[in-house]
Amino acid sequence: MSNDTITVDQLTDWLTRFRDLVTEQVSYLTELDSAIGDADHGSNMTRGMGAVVEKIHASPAGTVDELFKGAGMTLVTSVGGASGPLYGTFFLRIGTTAGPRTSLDAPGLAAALRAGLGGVVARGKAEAGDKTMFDVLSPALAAFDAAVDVSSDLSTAAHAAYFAAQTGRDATRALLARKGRASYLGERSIGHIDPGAASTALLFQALVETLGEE
Amino acid sequence: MSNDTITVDQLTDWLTRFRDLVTEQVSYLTELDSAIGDADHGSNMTRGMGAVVEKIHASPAGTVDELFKGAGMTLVTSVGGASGPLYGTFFLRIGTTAGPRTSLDAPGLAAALRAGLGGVVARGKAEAGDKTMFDVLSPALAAFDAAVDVSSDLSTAAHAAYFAAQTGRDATRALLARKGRASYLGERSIGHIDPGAASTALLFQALVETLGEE
Amino acid sequence: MKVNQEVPDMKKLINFPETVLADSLAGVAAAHPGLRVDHANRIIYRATPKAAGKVALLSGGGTGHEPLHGGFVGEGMLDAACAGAIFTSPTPDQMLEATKVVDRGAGVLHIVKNYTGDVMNFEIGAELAAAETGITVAVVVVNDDVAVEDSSFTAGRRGVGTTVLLEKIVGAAAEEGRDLEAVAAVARQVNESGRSMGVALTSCTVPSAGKPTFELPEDEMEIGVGIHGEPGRRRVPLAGAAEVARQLVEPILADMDFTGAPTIVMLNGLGGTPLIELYVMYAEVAKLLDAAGITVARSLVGNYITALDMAGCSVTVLRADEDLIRLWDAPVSTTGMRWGI
Amino acid sequence: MKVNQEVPDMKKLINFPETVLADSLAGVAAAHPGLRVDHANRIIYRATPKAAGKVALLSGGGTGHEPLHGGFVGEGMLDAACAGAIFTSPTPDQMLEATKVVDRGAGVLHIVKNYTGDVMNFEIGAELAAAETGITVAVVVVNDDVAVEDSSFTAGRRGVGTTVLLEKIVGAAAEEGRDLEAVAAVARQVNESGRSMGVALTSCTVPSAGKPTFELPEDEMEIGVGIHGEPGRRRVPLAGAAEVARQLVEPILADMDFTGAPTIVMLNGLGGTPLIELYVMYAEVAKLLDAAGITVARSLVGNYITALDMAGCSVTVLRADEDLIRLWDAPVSTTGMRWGI
Ligand SMILES: Nc1ncnc2c1ncn2[C@@H]1O[C@H](COP(=O)(O)OP(=O)(O)O)[C@@H](O)[C@H]1O
Ligand SMILES: Nc1ncnc2c1ncn2[C@@H]1O[C@H](COP(=O)(O)OP(=O)(O)O)[C@@H](O)[C@H]1O
Ligand SMILES: [Mg+2]
Ligand SMILES: [Mg+2]
Ligand SMILES: [Mg+2]
Ligand SMILES: [Mg+2]
Repeated sequence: MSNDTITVDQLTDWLTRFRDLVTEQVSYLTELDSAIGDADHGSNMTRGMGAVVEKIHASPAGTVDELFKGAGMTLVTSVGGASGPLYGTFFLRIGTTAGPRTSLDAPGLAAALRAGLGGVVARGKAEAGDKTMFDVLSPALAAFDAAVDVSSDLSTAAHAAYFAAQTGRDATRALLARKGRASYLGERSIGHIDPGAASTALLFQALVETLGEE
Repeated sequence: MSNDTITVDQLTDWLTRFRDLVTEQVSYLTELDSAIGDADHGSNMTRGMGAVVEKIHASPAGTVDELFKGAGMTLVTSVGGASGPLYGTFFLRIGTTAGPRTSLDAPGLAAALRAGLGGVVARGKAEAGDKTMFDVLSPALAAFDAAVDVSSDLSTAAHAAYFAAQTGRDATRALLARKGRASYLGERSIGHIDPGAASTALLFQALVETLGEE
Repeated sequence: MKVNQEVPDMKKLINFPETVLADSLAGVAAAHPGLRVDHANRIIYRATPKAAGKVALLSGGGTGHEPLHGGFVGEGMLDAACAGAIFTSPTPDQMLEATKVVDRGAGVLHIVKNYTGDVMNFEIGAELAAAETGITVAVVVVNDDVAVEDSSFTAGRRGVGTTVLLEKIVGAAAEEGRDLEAVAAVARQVNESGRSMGVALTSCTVPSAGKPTFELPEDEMEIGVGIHGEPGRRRVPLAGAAEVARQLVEPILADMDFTGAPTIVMLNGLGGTPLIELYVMYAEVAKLLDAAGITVARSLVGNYITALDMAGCSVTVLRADEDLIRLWDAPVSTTGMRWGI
Repeated sequence: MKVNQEVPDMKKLINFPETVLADSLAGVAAAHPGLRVDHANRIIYRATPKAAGKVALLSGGGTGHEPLHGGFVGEGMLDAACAGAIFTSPTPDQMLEATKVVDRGAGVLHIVKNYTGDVMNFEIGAELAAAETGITVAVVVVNDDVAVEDSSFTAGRRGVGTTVLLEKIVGAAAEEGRDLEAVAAVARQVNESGRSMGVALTSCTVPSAGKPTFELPEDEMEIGVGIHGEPGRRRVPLAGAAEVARQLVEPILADMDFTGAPTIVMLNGLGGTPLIELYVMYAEVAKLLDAAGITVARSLVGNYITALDMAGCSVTVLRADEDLIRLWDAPVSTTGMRWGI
């Protein structure tokens, strides 16, 4: 099976799989948020991605931008909190960057994801080491880009990104939070994985599982 | 040592000893009140008898009526709750009945105690089996009277009263409360000793300990 | 009980169990210039007494039910409230003193919740007032709790939520200038027309006891509790708001007919339950009353008569009429209830 | 989470964790005819909009802080409040919709507590309002919590107690007819002049989480908590009220000079602490402020900005001036704060 492009249906599967993963891990995400936040990241992501998938099922998207703009808007209008605008903007920018295509190749997805990250930074002003989802997104996309530079296989890139995402997620444990709720804890934020970092790692796990083996 | 009369000093010791006993047993009394009341009988009795003894120490009583009227008034004005007026009236009536004497013989104390019980009934309208302090006072005074009929020894009478008091106290366990807070529990009041019955048993224990061996 | 350092044994914002009442009265005095606190006698008065010739209202009871009663002292409601130790009736000398101070020449109504201790202490207070002063005292004993069977062989029903509505309505009647007999009649009418029922999800902790009055397993609740942390009538499995509402409203409606008249409904928190849950409960209660054909003319949702930190709530329904609704709407300015001024 | 029967997993008066917000809004609507609830958009409005030509005030935030913000909608205070999921900011479409509805032609002030989520969602809401309507929106972000270090490299300080005082004072300024710029200026002044600090004796339980956010041993408390059940700055041994007051007041006074001006002080309960303890705390706080030479002109003791069922309290001190005191005293008629009307 060729993995040089990813279709709207596959991208839909990606979002659906992400929904499944945050739902399965709802307690884990909330547990992480209990330690350094307000104990709602699991329910926020589950509610948001639940609404996204419900909307896609009601009216399946024909193009990549339709899919991601829809997903982004749904997150923005159904989640609230910090994760709503951040994930929402991430998906919205993916949509606008990808445009009305029906599939993306590896460089196309890489560009769209990078635009998404740009949206997250524009909204949240996070920098590397602030202990946020940025600390997963940024290394994951760097790994994705590096893989795309040497191969057109999306599955390879996704695996590379997921690997970097897991490393990035685990690395947030040692960080002192400077953004988001965890920043209120000061030194006490150290020693806990950031919940948004954990959900973002699930996003790349979902991509890997959607694309299948390399 | 003759025990045919009890002096004001001994009566003062009785009240002091009662203060000591309710203070030692404060948790026990409150525990009983937690089960079927509002968890304050221990602190009510301790506060009240503490005030009584403090007042006696500040200005020792010369006569029996002075002693018990003072004690009664102090209880009425320092306890509140149900036990304040009930114990207060009990002591007040003892005082008025005993009059300005400096000691009481057995029949004299018996009469005073009986008047005290009359005051409790006048205030609280309790009947036998209602699961209140009446169910200790009433059999205890009956035993006291019976002992006084055959002997002038106060210590004997006190022992008889205390024995009946303990029996009366323990018998409240099986009763369904019809007066006081425990009555709100209906059937659930069964199986617990009444806190006021327990403190009244301590009153007779204090009398026994004050008078010494028969 | 640690007496040498100010470290409480329990999760309470207090200094020592013995000083809770005095310390809280100090807070009331510091926070509310509209109130005057007699610390020695533990009485809360209006800073500005009502006009001469008007009936005065005196209530009081054990501490731990805040805002009741001190929070209901002020224009349009009580003239004074006597505070007892926690869950313990105040003493007769307090009632005597307060009666003397609040009387404006038209007599004083004592509002007493039906607990043996409260009834006896107020009774002695009234006896002392009769013996020592020329002040006419009338008494109303509130006994509205349907969880307890009404019987002349027992202590009877407890006074709970209706007390709040009564103090507001009767306060307005006194403020209007009605005489003592008329004011007492309104008080009796309100008492006879109000019914309450409560539920506890947790016990409360009496500071001097230092631990919860009863232990309630995680999956159970007590139905038919009062406001003193005493266990309720029965222990039942924990249920959702709709079912809890049903268990509270049904015995109230079974006890009295509330149809065909405007009602005033209070959804009251017992101290440890946050407002959001009280609103969830009120929604369910309103649905049940509506389904039973009962018209809710006025409502109150919040913590009005509490049991320290107990989690739970109570429902009170009062069968009103035009006069009572008008009195309810009259201006009131207390720390616990305020509108119109 | 049991979804087939209405049996909660925790000691809360709710139906299902998912329906708490909707159910509580139903209760608000049923209890308060003076409010209009848009259930679809989860917005609480005044039933009677203010006069045309006056600036409108919009706030909102996660649910679980009741009475904030919905309880502060009404004459003299907010025009509308957007309700988010529990502890979760509302969404921009809610802010857009509410902004459109409340605008009376003089613009709308958005009152936002400084949390990343709230700031971003209100920001998008304002962007949408700018793009889709001609309504002028001004924004004030409240960040008064001295428990958090102020820094431009972090999310900065949280918005807590000062929000309550701000909504009251700025509401009065809007009601007076001041224009948007002037109203926003008052809002900024209040924010810059208010400081808060909180303590938790217990965690709260988020319904969807089903268990306490953190575990606190019986002999410890969390100092420097916010209003979302997040752990505080440090865990310290449980202390008596006097010592707790010191730990709250000292950092506030260290952060700003409150002498030489009238202050408004709030002793706020976090939801699970009964009023009696708040008064005990207020007495201690008043003593400390007095000793520091600070004049308390007005005070507020009660549950105003809460964290579900958390036991604990917070202190807010606002350095006021004649204008702010006058605005504070102006009539207000909301379910959470009412006087003068
Ligand atoms: N400024 C920011 N930039 C990027 N990510 C952020 C920022 N602030 C918070 N986040 C992310 O959002 C996550 C929290 O999301 P969530 O719990 O759903 O929202 P909230 O904090 O409003 O409760 C954090 O774990 C973090 O990864
Ligand atoms: N009507 C009554 N007659 C006699 N004793 C009573 C009556 N009501 C209550 N008591 C006694 O008072 C005791 C409770 O006292 P206490 O706990 O101090 O007061 P309260 O019930 O007001 O909290 C009961 O255990 C009972 O023995
Ligand atoms: Mg969160
Ligand atoms: Mg008791
Ligand atoms: Mg008591
Ligand atoms: Mg949140």
